Amino acid sequence: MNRFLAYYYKRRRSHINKLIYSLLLLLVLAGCVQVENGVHIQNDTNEDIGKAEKVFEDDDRLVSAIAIFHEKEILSGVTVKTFSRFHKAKIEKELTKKLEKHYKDFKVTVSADSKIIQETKKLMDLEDKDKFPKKIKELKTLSEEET
Amino acid sequence: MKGLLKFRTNPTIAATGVVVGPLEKKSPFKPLFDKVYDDERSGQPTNEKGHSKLVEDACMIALRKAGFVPDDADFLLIGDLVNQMTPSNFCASELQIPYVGMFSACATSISSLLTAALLTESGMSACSIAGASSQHNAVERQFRYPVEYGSQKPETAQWTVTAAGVAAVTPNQAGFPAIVSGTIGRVIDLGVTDPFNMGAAMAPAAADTLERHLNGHGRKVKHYDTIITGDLGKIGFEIYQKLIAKKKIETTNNLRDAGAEFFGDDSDFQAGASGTGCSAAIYFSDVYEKMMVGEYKRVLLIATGSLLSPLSFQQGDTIPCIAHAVELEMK
Amino acid sequence: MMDEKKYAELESKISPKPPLIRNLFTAFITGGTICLIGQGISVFYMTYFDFTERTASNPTVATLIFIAMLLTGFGQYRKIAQFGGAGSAVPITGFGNAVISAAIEHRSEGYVLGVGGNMFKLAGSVILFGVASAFIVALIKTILVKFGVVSW
Amino acid sequence: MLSIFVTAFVVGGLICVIGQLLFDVANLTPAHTLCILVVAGSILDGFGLYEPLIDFAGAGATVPITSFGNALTHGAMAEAEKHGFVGVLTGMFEVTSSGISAAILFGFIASVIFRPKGKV
Repeated sequence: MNRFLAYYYKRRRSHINKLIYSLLLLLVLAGCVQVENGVHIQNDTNEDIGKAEKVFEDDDRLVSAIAIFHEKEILSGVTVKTFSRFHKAKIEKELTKKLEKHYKDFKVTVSADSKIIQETKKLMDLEDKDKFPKKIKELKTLSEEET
Repeated sequence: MKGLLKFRTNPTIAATGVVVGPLEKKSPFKPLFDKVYDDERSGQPTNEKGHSKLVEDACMIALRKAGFVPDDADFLLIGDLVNQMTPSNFCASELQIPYVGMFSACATSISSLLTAALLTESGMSACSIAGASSQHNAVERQFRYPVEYGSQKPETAQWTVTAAGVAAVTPNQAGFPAIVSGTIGRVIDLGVTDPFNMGAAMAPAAADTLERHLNGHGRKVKHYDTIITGDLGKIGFEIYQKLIAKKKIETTNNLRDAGAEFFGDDSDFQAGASGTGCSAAIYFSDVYEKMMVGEYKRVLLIATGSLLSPLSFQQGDTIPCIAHAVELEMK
Repeated sequence: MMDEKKYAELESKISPKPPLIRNLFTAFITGGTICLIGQGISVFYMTYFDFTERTASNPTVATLIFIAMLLTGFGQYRKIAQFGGAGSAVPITGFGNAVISAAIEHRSEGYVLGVGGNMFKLAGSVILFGVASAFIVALIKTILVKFGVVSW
Repeated sequence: MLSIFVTAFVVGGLICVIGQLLFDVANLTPAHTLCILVVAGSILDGFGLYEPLIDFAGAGATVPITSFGNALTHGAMAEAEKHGFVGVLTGMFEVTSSGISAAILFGFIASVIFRPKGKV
């Protein structure tokens, strides 16, 4: 009986060890990657972007923020701190309100969704300015989509 | 006491046939099995048909070894665990031997052997085929979950084997193990409800039958070369030994359990093997061989069965259990 | 004859208890790994397709169930489950495994009565309780909103 | 970006630990455990707590079966918000879960191509 149990545990433990190593490796890898911090705003309008910069910088729940001012649209993607992700929806709403207060004529979209951030970054690198309105519209509908 | 059988004419087991599935190759008893299938359905399209083929093969092997053809056999007394015992029924339909389905769950190997001995003793049977079988996939899907369903089996769980074991019982012939006495078990239910701990449910039945057999026939444990239980498994076997000690039955180290030994120490099978075919396969291979070569002179076989259905345990009922015993002697 | 209570004592003394700490640990590792793979798949869908964090969960779940189908079909999911316990049963792959294993098993009774009739043999209760509780929770919330106790 | 992988692993793992506790300590069958978790997901969504968990843990919250209760409840509540009591009912017929459709589809495909194997 005891021999049987000992064998059982020995076999199981080797499985667990393998898993622990892969888990540790994963954590190390996760720690090595640098996060791009700070605020980047691309301004295609004559509006003063200082107020927007201040809104983003003052919010200590944010890790980074990017925004595009184009015609009458503000499209912004923000990365929030790990534990602030619980309040992602609230943060999005608050930031939208603050920006709308500062830029009354603009339609503001703030999203903490990584897809929106990624796409906004791509948009910033885009040379062809004519495509901007269409792309911004696409991203706005994407950010409003529910499951 | 009731339920005791004594055979004056000593019917003998003239031959046995044991056929198993592919996984049972892992068993240390593999060299003793007559036929091992590489396909878990024995080459048939469904599990149940494969099951049927398994029994049929075992019967044919036993008959051939005893020098008979199916037409010579008077009675076919076999059983299994599948609903209404269809695999045994289809086997009987193939063999065309007059047939009575036997059911004592995993104790069927012994209940059918005892019935065959009674028929032989009465002089109405020159050759009876008695045995039992089980097929893992067919039993598992009926009693537990689909075969591929992932559920964590506890250490107390037992693995239903794919095996069929049958014996050809004839009137007394010299040089073969003789059936000298037997004890029909009573249903014992001590309130175990866990279908993953069958060994614990069956252990009291085995201990009860052992006690009744020893008292009823005036035997001592040391009278036997071995007393081998059916499929209590590693945990059930431990409980059974404790129960015997509590009953103040003097034991030597001659206790064995077919379920606990079937797969050796392989932990993939948790507490060991179970199923109707488990006890039948070990009794009619290992034990029978050892008696034939004279290693064992007197043995007591106690097959245990848990008489539950998927419905009964889902409705929260306890697991009623039974154990039948048969004493074999090499004269 | 022994009574039931005494026997239960004896039985529980001898029957090994499930190794709780080990089981919890393996469940954590297995469940965590499945979710980690899920996250990887959802990042894939977000990067290469038009899915947001919110909408990526649908294709992710479908992909995981597809993987569960392969593992179940090749007889591997059972082994993962023996190791991981709830770690493999609780993720949606476990739900998939329950449906798929029943479907494979009952193929021998035909597609209509076998596969169709038994597919949700194990997983049906999850759907029942999911839908029923969704209805009740939504109803209670609607009542509470109507009475002004909470807002949406 | 990578922290979501860590939170997914930890949260997903912890939900499974709750499941394992229900298995081993409360002695429930897998089916009972899954039903309890689905109802728990549904109730959490009623309190508006499940969506933040998804924001926090990503797949760690959408992959466990609890998200199934959340998805159904969320759909029903979204309809109820628009149409009131009628919405609760109509919402029930609109909500679906990709989990169910995927399981049905792949279950059917599997039944065509695979056969059960009983090997350890």
